[in-house]
Amino acid sequence: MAQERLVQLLTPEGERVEDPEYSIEISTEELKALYRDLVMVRRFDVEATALQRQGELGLWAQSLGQEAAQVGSGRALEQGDYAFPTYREHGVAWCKGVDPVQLLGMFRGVNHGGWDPNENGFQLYTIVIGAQTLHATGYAMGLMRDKSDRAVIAYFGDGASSQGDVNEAFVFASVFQAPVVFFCQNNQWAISQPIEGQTRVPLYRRASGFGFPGIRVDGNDVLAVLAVTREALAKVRRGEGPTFIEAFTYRMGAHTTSDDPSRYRLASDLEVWKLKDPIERVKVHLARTGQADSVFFAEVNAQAEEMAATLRAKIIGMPDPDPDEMFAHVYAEPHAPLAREREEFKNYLASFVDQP
Amino acid sequence: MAQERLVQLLTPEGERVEDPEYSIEISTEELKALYRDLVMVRRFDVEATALQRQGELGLWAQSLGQEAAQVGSGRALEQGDYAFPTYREHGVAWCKGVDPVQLLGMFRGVNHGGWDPNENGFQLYTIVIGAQTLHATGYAMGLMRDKSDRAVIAYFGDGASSQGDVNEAFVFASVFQAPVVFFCQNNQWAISQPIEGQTRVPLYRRASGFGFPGIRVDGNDVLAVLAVTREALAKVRRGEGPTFIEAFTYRMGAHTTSDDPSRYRLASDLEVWKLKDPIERVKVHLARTGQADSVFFAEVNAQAEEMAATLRAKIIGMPDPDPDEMFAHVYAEPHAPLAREREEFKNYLASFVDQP
Amino acid sequence: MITLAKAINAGLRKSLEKDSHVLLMGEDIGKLGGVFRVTEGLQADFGTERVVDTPLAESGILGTAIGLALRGYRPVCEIQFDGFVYPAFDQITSQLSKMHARALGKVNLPIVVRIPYGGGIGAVEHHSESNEAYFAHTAGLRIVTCSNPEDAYWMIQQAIDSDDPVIFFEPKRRYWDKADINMEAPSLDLHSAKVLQEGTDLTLITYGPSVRTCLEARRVAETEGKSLEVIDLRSLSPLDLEPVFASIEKTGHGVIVHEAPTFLGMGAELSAQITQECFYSLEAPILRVGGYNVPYPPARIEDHYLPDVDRILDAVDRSFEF
Amino acid sequence: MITLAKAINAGLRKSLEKDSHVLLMGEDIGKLGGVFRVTEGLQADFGTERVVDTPLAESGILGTAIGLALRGYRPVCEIQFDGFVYPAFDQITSQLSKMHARALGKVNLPIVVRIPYGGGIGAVEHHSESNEAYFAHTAGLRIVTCSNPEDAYWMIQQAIDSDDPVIFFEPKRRYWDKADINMEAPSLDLHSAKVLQEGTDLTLITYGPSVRTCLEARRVAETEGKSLEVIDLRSLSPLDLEPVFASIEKTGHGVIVHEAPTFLGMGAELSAQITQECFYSLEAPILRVGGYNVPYPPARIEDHYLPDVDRILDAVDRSFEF
Ligand SMILES: Cc1ncc(C[n+]2csc(CCOP(=O)(O)OP(=O)(O)O)c2C)c(N)n1
Ligand SMILES: Cc1ncc(C[n+]2csc(CCOP(=O)(O)OP(=O)(O)O)c2C)c(N)n1
Ligand SMILES: [Mg+2]
Ligand SMILES: [Mg+2]
Repeated sequence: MAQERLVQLLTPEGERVEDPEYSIEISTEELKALYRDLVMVRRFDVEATALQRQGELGLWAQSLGQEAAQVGSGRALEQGDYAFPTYREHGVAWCKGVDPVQLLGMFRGVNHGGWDPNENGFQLYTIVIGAQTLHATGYAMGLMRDKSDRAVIAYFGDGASSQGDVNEAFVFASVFQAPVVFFCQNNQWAISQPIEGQTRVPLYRRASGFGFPGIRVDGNDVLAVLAVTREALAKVRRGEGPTFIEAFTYRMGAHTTSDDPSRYRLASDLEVWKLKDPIERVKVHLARTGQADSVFFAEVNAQAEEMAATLRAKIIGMPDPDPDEMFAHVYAEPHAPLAREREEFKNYLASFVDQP
Repeated sequence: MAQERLVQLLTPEGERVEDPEYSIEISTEELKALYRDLVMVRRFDVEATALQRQGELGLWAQSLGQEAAQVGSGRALEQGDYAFPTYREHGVAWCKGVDPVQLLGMFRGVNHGGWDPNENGFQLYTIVIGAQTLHATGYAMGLMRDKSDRAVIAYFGDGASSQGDVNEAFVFASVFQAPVVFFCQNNQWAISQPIEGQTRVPLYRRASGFGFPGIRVDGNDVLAVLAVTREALAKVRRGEGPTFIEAFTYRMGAHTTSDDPSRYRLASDLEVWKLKDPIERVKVHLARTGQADSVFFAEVNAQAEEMAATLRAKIIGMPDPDPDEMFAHVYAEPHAPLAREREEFKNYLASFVDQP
Repeated sequence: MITLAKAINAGLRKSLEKDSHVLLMGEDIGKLGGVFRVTEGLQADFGTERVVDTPLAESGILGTAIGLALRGYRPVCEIQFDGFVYPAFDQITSQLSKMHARALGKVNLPIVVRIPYGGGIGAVEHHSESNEAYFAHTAGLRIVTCSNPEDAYWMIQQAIDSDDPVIFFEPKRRYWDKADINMEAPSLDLHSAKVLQEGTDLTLITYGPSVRTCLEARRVAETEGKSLEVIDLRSLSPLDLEPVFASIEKTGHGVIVHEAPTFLGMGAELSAQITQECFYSLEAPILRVGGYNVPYPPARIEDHYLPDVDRILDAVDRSFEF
Repeated sequence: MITLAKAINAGLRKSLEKDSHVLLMGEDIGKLGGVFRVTEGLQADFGTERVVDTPLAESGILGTAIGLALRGYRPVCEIQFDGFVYPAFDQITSQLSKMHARALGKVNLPIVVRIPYGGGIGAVEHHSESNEAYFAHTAGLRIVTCSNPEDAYWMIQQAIDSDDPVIFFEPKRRYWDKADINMEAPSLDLHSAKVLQEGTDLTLITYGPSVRTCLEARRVAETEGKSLEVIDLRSLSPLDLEPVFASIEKTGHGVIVHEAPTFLGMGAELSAQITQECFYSLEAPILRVGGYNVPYPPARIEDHYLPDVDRILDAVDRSFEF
């Protein structure tokens, strides 16, 4: 699969290269902003991992190594565009302005998400593999009915490509020409299953059989991802129907903090991918082209540290929900039996209060 | 879609033509046998339709117009190959030697199938769209484990291509290189939905995105279907993994006897397809090339009439099952509560017997 | 006089007229008007953007409906037959039912899933199932079912108005039942049970297609001098059990009737709750008449599977003899 | 001493050794050994053809398992977590459960579906569900669940030996419970309930992860002078209720305990059947302690959702006070 066409604009060594189809004009400020995003997202992820180790989170799904795929696509989104994530799109959430503290609620175990998806156009994390790709398609069908020029992006993993739901999403999106970009982060692993356990051909080729184009981009190249996603979004906005992007990347961490990759993959693979780190190449490029100096890098690091410290403080102080909350949002409208059950629960809890 | 490559060996006008990739050597006897199959299958279908009209069957799903797709593929199967049908593959059942009387049981409403799939390598009809494609794939995975050189063929419709299960079957078959031929009869309609309601590109192209080849064949050309299916089966037998065949055909009848196509399609479309009738072209070819004469055709017709008359007699005489049968085959092993329920049911029925 | 199917059609039409965000989705609901003609004429009048023929994929229908609802639409999905809802089971169970809670109330999914259910029409496999219990066991969903044209007309509109997801079970063998209906105003809200016929000796508790059968049983029982009260539950989740408790306290006897298999069918829950609430009023245990615990049988013997007047009266007798 | 997880592993190994047609299928069951390590080491010993890592698609797993079974294999499918079985619901409900009947007995589908279920491990959404009632309501399936290492070891083998499809629920929060086990011969068949502790005042009826909780409740009750009988159902479909009826006839009081929501949970069916059978022995209605009728809550408050000793004893008190 390594010989496949792969859109790349910035090599692992930090060289800007040209692609026959995709180009990008990017100012120093923009590039520095992308670098900042990448660093912040990684720092966030590192902090969350640490919080999990210390028992402050029940679980964490690291985005380590996938920052460029997420920031590149996340920054391609415009105001009003809507993202449907899996459970690992912390970088997209960052770009969409979702409060990182809120993002950690479900991993801490205080809720199942709980942010307002409409506030930032960032749907709740979806754990059931693939389900959100249909939601994204439906949302895009709604945009069409509203004659909106906004677009939808649906995230999913390489493993998810095997699920019926994802393929049905392709069918619906294609038949209705819905303005949705399918963004697959092929991080090469679905827990312990290598990509060969899901497909014998590169994933981006799946699209054409459903009647829309697919393209593979270097998922560790933030510029290429940005360029390809922008172009795809522009295309769907023009009413040309869905597009598929395969961001070729690598899950540098464990699947989640519950996972132990040493059981199923070689440490040496990780070493190869460390050389393709999505952040390092931007840093090298910025430095080598004189667009940024050590003062800037230090400043970004300091910002990241500050964000991490604030996050940590907020998470550690985050209270458990009132147990009664489990009854609060089951229905939008009154539900008499549940209201009674809730009342009984309150009384039951209250019965303990006065006991010695 | 009409401009797509379409494998054809016998034109609607009964001319033998060459295809760059597929050829077939066929003796007069073989050709006459195919003709006989086609006529028998159509006659069977006509009789079943009549039986339904007369209230002897609860429902009938006609195969009218799809005889070549079914007989061509059915005759490509060898002893030990296994077919997984939908509910419309009467022609394949015929080729596989399934008793036509048995086939009508579920349409009469006396059972849900009930023949032994292992007797002829013809699985029970499956009504839930697409489910059988996974069964076919699993069966093929079993063949591999048995180091068998037999193959599996999975039938499904154009509408079924939208179901998650079918796409998951593609994934599993490809990943495990299972010896299964996916045979899609694109009869252009899923009840009232035209093919455009399921896909924007020809269906055979779906396969390549899953990592295996797809080919479109004139589904009304029994020779082309035979040649293409034989080749596909040979390929899967050689361990080269699954293959997809799209048999381009037309549902000349209603979806089922409950359906009313006048609500959603033009009568004139049917006229166009009548000119492409799968049986007429074989007849013309046989006659024009002098391989068969009117005696032969009359003989075949007589055979068909005889089969129809026998079928009719057997169906009309077919008794209803003992109501107690509904308890008989729920479990293979003893099940105490159900046995009690069955006993109670018997006693309940018996309680009526002595009443005036 | 209007059939139950036409009443739903009229109700759908009303909702489509009233709120431009209402849309219908499903297989063959457009030109064909659905296999039962329940959506007949609606695509012609409201267009293909509001009456949407979908690809053949139930998970796709439910999943895209959820997306449309997130965008502010109120999709009404048709599942062609009861037995074909299972491919959408994940979207219904893990997404549709839970998303409001997942979002701590910040998102509503006002989706209606219409399912023609039950047997008695001589159909082939998968076309006669009563699978309401699966959904009623799922928190976050509302489950309702109508038994007559008037309820059909109003309940479908009320279901569409609900901000919660509603699974709307349509008693397919009653589609052709006719009645005069009041189109002025609904007489009940969506989740109220209704005492259809009063009685003093025993309470028949039922819903959907079995309501008519119970009313017939009541008539026969009357000729034998037994007075049965018939309650149409209408809503299966939430249950409105006040009228049921009141009735059982009066009669002391209860029989539950539905087509679904009894094992873990609605009757199980009803029996458990009634027994707990009316323990000292019961003169016999609550009995259940339902489908047997077998796959739905072939059409030619389905009459033996379906609760009929005889089986109901047999249970009534058993209750009295207890 | 061996953990419940290791006991299943040992049972699977036995079955793999005994019958070359047994094979395991699922996500991450190979090198990783499954997310709970239940299949640890089996792929290394039996190869990738018999311990099959599948693509990520549950309907695909069940559907291909059915095909393999038609070819004579005995697939044991692992569903990674309870909440991920729903994409396979159609294959389970419309195919797996019904094919033997559809074929008038000419085809068997000896498939086991292993589902780690229930809460109490601090997991995120969809990882803590108790969905046994959906399957128990489905005719044609057998549903069993083990509560201790010895049962785990034997029941998994018995399930694999069964010619019918078996849904095998594994109490995930008890995976690490340890016990000495008898590996000589099984003491019970797959579908028998077991009286774990005798008592005279009230019967606790339970299964799976709640068994241990009930045994704890019994100990506490004992210190308060109440004698509770504890019955582990082990099989949810078919139910073995003889020991339960006998017990209730002795005690006159019954409390059912499970993690699943009570509404249409197993407790509903049990309550209905027990009441019908033991009507004149009951001194109080059967009470149910279960999950609330809400989506499984976030981990930090799951202890409030799960039946614990206090809630069980509260129900015991309510039964006595009735
Ligand atoms: C329907 C379903 N089945 C199984 C799981 C368990 N599971 C969680 S993540 C995962 C692997 C996902 O792989 P991929 O789609 O590549 O995404 P990645 O985790 O690599 O980002 C699995 C099997 C699930 N969440 N949902
Ligand atoms: C899962 C499911 N959904 C819906 C149906 C109802 N249904 C029966 S046949 C059919 C159309 C099938 O079209 P296609 O796959 O093209 O096969 P054809 O009938 O044309 O042979 C539909 C929607 C079904 N049987 N199963
Ligand atoms: Mg992955
Ligand atoms: Mg078709």
